[in-house]
Amino acid sequence: MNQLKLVCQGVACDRGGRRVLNHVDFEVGSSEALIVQGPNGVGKSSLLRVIAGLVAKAHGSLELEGGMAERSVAEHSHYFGHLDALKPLQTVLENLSFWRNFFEPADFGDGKVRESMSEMEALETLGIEHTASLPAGYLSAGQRRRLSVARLLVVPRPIWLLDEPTSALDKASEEVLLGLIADHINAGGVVIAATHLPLNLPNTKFLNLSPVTTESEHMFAGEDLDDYFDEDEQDEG
Amino acid sequence: MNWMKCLFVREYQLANRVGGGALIGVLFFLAVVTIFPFGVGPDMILLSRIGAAILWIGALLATLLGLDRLFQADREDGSLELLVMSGRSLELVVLIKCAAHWAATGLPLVLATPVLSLFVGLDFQSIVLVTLTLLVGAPALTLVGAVGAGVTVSMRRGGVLLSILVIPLAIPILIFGVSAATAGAIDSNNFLVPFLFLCALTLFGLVVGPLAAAAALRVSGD
Amino acid sequence: MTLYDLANPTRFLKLVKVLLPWLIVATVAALAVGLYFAFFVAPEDYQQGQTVRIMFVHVPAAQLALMCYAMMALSSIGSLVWKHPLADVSAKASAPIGAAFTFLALFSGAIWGKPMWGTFWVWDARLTSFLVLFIMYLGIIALWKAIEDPIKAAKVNAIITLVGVINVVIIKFSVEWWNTLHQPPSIIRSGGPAIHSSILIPLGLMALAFVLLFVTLHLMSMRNEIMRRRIRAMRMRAASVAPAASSNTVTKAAPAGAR
Amino acid sequence: MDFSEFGRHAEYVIAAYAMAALVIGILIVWVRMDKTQLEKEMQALEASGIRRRSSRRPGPSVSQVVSSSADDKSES
Repeated sequence: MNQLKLVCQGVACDRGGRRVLNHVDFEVGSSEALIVQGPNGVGKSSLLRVIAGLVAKAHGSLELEGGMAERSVAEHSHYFGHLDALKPLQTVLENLSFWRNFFEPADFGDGKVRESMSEMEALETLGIEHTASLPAGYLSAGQRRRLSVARLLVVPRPIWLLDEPTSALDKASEEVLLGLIADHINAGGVVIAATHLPLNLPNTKFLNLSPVTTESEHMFAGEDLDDYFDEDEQDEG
Repeated sequence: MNWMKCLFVREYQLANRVGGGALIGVLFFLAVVTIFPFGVGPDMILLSRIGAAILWIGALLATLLGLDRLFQADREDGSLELLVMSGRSLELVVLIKCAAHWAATGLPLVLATPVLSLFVGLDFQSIVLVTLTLLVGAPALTLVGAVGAGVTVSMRRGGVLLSILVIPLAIPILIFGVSAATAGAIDSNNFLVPFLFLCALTLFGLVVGPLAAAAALRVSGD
Repeated sequence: MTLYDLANPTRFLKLVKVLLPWLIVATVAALAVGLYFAFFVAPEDYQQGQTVRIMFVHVPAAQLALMCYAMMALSSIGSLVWKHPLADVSAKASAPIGAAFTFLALFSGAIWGKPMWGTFWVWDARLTSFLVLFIMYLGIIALWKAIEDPIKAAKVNAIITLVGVINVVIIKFSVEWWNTLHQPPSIIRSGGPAIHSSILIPLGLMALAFVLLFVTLHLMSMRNEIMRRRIRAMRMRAASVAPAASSNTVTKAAPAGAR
Repeated sequence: MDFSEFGRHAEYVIAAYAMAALVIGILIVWVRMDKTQLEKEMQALEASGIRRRSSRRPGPSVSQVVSSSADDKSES
């Protein structure tokens, strides 16, 4: 079986006119998990969003070896962020089947798309099958979260990008989720998770991010410009 | 089910379920058309002369009304992120969303036009022409509106700015739409030229609208 | 790579510093000579009388209004294709200047129209196109102000500016078509009398003066914009440096960067 | 120059040139004031100890390390 390998080299990214990531390098392959750690505001979420193709990188390269050639990294990935992407006026089942039908599945590097769960199987796995015909607006925060997880189960994609995956989940649901993530890893998937809390996952690597001191060149804050502004001062002062 | 059909159905359902759906746009259209006679006086001859323009401006304003939510709702609940990384062409996604939006809000306006035409004293031929030009031109309004909606997607109160940005883009559509409707009523030879220009603008909007809106949505990713 | 080197911000600022005094002198000189020609050398028009002198403001202002938009559009291409920050800055700096000259073109056009056509405003193709252009400028300025993140604002503005380029062409065409439909073209079809060299020389001088004025203002404004971004970067550093130390103790994560 | 010889419509010519002077004047003043204001802000920031020379600060520029491997889940 072919192996997937996500290689990230020298990635930098700007958000809000500020450099939040610089020189990020890592490799993570099939059946591996990468846990992204670091203090608040260090760019954990930004890194996941760069991989998901939602935020443009300023420098560096991000490549998936062994993936489908014509597809980007983002198109191999599931992104599980803070927002649940649910429409409160549609039923739980409508919400889930929309994403199941809409998302393009991706193979795990072996050239064939895997079978995925049906909507009801996924809801059962997560213990919310009784809500299937209710509008999603009636769900509690934890249930919404679980419905959001169900999306990852109904469309096969090898890379899971998880941003604080256990937030708003109780102990039992967290166990279920961790079990699902572990299953995904064991099935040859790739997991990249940003988290504060320790996650008990097999085959784990850690990536520690630290605050960036370089400025975005878009903000004209570089060293060479200092010379200009200093000269300016000497002339005028 | 085909993903395009799936997206269309969902967008259409949501547009109809949220905030009164089609009805609210038609009501606004009715309100705009109603205030014109109060402004210019109940002179049926004058009204029938400017009737086509009133209906077109009413339709333009009613189209602009709901456009700010076109992508904003998706951005707020996180759906937009998933649409971007779904592996589907974002341009096509935008086009389908526009189509659904048009079907849910633009089409009812077109259907209401013959009825509202009676209030401004249009004769039968004019009613047909106005309805026909709106049927062809309203999609173009939605498509240029989508560019404005994409550009203002990250703004909390982007509705007014959207209108300011979109109205200049809508001027050519209005010119050819109203010209075709009014000129055609007098002399059918004058109808074809502006009408074909209107068709051209709609086709042009079909290309430029999704391209520009999708580019704006990609930029607004963070 | 070479393009990036050429548009290096430091080099740009140094160049601005060298050029600005010369530009100011040249602008003032061209303006002075232009005004002298406009008032004392150019003859009265036998039809329009003194009002022909309004042309020496109106035409250069109108020309500049379009030039500014062209500048913005080119910068927008630079923003989107090469993602160069100087292109962003150039586009942003052009917008208010363009709006000001468009306003000037509209105002002088209206003032010119009163004695010529007996009314301040006619829905003439040219005036109408400029009114739409003015609204577009104001919309773009509002869009710059509405988005806080300067990099995102630049991209979004670049998109709407480029869509606007297409729109300006369509509007020009459609408004002309619309105009011939509603009014007999003979009234205002021609832009005035056949241009004689005694008018062409002051017109050329004034046009040159306005272009120099635009370049000067644009460079000054770009320099301001660079400084504004720099201040923003410094503020962000001020906000991020202090609390970073304390947040480390709160989280349970391993010390960052430790090996 | 002598405005009395300007003939009819002199007020229009004067209005057009006056507005031109006003608009250009406002532009120039706005650009200059903007510059002064920005310089003031920059000086205030410097006075409050915000350093310009970001990249001359000592410190690692590489921001992360891949630490532990397969079985070792404890932090490095």
